[in-house]
Amino acid sequence: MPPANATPAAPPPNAIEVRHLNFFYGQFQGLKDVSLDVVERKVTAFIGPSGCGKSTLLRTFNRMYSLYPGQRAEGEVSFYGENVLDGKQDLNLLRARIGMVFQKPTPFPMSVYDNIAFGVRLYENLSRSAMDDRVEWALTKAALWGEVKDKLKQSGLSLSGGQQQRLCIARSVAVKPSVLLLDEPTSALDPISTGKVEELVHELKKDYTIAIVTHNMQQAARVSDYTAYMYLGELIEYGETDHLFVNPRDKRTQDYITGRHG
Amino acid sequence: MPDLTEGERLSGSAMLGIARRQRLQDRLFHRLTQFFSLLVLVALLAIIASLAIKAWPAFQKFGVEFIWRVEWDIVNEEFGAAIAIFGTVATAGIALALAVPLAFGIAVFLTETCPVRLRRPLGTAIELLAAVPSIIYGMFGLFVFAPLFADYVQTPARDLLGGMPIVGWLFGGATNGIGIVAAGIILAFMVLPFIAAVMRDVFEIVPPILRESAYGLGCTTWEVVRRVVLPYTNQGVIGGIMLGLGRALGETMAVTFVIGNANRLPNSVFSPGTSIASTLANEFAEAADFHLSTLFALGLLLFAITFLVLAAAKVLTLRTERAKGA
Amino acid sequence: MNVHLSSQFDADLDAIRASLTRMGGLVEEQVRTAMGAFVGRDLSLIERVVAREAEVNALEVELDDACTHLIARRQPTAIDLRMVMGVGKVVTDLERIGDEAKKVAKAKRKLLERESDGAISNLVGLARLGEEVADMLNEVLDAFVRLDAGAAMRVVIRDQDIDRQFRAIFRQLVTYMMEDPRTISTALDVVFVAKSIERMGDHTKNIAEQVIYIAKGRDVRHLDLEAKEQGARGE
Amino acid sequence: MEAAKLARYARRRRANWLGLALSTVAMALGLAVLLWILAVLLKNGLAAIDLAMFTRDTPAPGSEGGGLRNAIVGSLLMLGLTVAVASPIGVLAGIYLAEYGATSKTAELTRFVTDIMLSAPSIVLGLFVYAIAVATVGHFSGFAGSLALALIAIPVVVRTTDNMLRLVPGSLREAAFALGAPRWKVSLMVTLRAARAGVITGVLLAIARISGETAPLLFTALNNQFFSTDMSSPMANLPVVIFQFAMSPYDNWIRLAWGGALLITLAVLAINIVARVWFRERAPS
Repeated sequence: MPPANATPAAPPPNAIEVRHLNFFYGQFQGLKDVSLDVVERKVTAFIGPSGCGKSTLLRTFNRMYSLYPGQRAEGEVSFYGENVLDGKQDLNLLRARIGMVFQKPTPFPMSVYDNIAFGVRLYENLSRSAMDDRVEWALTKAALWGEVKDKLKQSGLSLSGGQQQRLCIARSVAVKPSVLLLDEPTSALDPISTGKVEELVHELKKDYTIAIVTHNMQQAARVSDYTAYMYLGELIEYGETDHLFVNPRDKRTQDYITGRHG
Repeated sequence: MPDLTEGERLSGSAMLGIARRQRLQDRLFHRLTQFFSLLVLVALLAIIASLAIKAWPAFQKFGVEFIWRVEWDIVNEEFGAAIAIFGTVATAGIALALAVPLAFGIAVFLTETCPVRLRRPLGTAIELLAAVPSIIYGMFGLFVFAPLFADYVQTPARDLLGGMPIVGWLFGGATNGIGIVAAGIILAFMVLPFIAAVMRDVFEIVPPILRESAYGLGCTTWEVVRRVVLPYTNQGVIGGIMLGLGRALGETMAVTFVIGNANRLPNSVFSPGTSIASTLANEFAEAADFHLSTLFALGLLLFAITFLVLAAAKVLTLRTERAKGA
Repeated sequence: MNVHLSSQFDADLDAIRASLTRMGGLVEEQVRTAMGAFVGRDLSLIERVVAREAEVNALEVELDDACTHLIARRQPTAIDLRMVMGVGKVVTDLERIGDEAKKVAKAKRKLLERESDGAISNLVGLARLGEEVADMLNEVLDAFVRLDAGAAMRVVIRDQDIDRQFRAIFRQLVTYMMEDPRTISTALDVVFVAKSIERMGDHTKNIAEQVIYIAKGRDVRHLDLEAKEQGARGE
Repeated sequence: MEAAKLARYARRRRANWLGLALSTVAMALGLAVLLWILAVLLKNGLAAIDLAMFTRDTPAPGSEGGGLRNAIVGSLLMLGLTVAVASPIGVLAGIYLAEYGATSKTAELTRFVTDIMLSAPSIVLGLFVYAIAVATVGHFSGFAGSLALALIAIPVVVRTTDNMLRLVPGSLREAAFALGAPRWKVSLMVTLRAARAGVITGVLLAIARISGETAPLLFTALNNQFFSTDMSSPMANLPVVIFQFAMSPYDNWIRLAWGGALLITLAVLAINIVARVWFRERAPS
């Protein structure tokens, strides 16, 4: 595994490498020949107008699309060298290692504690106290511990929208995946909760590789190290965030980030 | 605070083992639920198949004719379904003819003229009456209604009209208060609560604005009901009536008590008759062999009639709806 | 409305109002299309509702940003501040109504997939309930443009009627399910659509209350009807 | 002109009066009949209900007194068994339809057939159970009765479960899958739990449907004069006892029939109220 203090000379390793990825919803092609790398322990943002395929791309990383018949991907998505798209890939295992947080908060209909413990219990057999520690750890990571430490037995549905979303992040963090996929995690939240989630992303990237889809360019600029701009299923431009926002190579990217585009 | 190491994340073999077990469990779960789903499927198909098989001898002997033969002679094994079918359709028809206007009256009262304080309790009472088991209606019919019907309707009718030429025979026969008409009336009582409950609810969804504007034009209450409420809710009203029809066709207990269970051609308005369901309820326990087969055939016919009548009613509603829309 | 010293401020406010009306119009259309889709068998209507949901969401984001910017840059006060704050809340309600409209359209898709004609929804009068909510939405948007607290109050009152109708529809559906089990599967789906429509009504009422707040400065949420009416008159 | 208008108005007034009068008469008649039925039931039923009804078994023909203990216990046993069998079968089958139904032809067929089943008159189901569980064994039994009731209940539970599960937002299931949960855990611990209220409603609906059923029990459980908890033999149950006793010439039998009728009405009413209230409070949220 790479040393934490990698020198600039040695480029950081890639967690996910995408090569010539095509994606189909039945007849409709949702992604066209996409190739890019998601760098380990960095935040990669995917931006673009709605319907551009950014969420679709994210959902190929953990094969979420496999839940639905009629959706299929061609090409290669390699996760630390393993081809995710391989038919023999164990999806449950894959998803335990690549966590995902969705647009709208999705707390399970159980207590706050069990929401966190649900995922952990899938692959680990922890003692009671170890589980307590893990729940506290995950909730702390998600900056939620202080707010809910007295409400662990309450239903996850009783929390506010912003808290629910952070609960979902904590739930994903708790199983210790190596990659976290965030699919527009703040689109249903108020500005204050959005700020908290963004801070969280900063915090989490010390330990996790993060891929975030957002419709909000400012957000991408604020939180990410790398940004990919997508349009109509194609990857138009991909590069370091600072670079892409200051000096986009492609005209279409420039139009989008300067607001001259739908 | 545990820090993450790559080793901790991919604690390889242990997780692989768990994953393998889970795949197995998943397959098991799939098969288990599939098994129960198939069980349900098979049970249901078996019902139709067993009815058909058991009914086969009857149809084989009489052919389609079974449906319109009127004989029902257990000793000589001559059977036909006509009388029972007639009884089923006639009782359901009488029931609707009576229950619909009564239900309409109740619904108009509850939504238009009833004092506001009484609306809720009365409405709830009607809703609850819909839950009374049908056997209660049967008992009421046998013990309370039939004697009164005999004394105050049948006897006077026979005395008054029985002597008349041409139509006199219509009102002849025994006056014990039991027969197709009585069964129809009892059925009407049984379906009344839910037709009324549905009608009340559909009348209630007429927006007050519509009502008010009609009143504003100087409409009388009756005109508001006729010209605004009914046209606005016709589909819902028909839905309620169909609900009653479906229940009335398949009903056994409310009918069996009072229909008289006589499998012969009615010779007057008050004669006893039988319906498919009541024939089954009465004769099944003692039937054997070929007789049994005819009963199964009757059951199959009941199934088919319920299905066809309701489908026809639905098509009819759709067609009138389209005609109106065009 | 009095003219501000900064004409740019007025222009900003006007832009927000215009965007909100546009969003409101779009949402109203979504509701009507969804109800049309639900009653008929036209798949393209369903797809249209689902597709246009993104437009509604985009407008929500745009308006949210615009409000944040306006507050940051112009420090609005009094009715202007109420307007900006109110718009922020109205936008959320509008977006939720759009969400519910999408749910209605999707429910229809599910019914069609199962080859169920959903006739029962016509029986219980669901389409009209939806139309009424769309009308209310239209009225409340109108009230917003004219800052007419009285008109907004009428919408608040009308929502009670929607609730009453919803309960009647709900009772009917339960009666159908209890007395005729064949209707269970369709009726269950219809119950949820009815619930969606009722929620649209609630959101519309919330918007109306915001209009009262903007116009009269009285927060009438969570008050009883009489107190709301007083608030709407500015007492 | 004025006169014509007035005459027209008078005619409209008359029509209004007539219409309202007729509907009031219809209302009075309808309500009166329904209240009358209730009154008769209460009067006769209350007169029959005493302690002996719960402690004694059904009397032999011509003997005095007696109660309904065996019938009450029999009814409860059969109902209990039905619910215990029908709920898991119905729920599991419903899960299959909702989880794997999109891609499976058998699921489609199952759905279609359950819909047909739901329209079968209950007496027809009784016929079927007679054919497979009574005729083949040679005698009536409590099991056969439960089976008949289960056949009424199962389609109801299957359909509600299927529908309610599919109303659970896809995002919730995706979120569970995203944690790496296997399908069965997603189904049982997340989706089913989210749809819990609806599934319980289905079971309640089913119980409400079968608790007042008489017809299918006539051909299946029949009756038993004696107290028995052996479900493989004929079993007394309230509906059939009411039917047979009401049709009998004995006064004490008829009295017991009324008592049983009141009991069963109260029970069915209670279940209906519970189902309605439960559904109103819990289901569509």
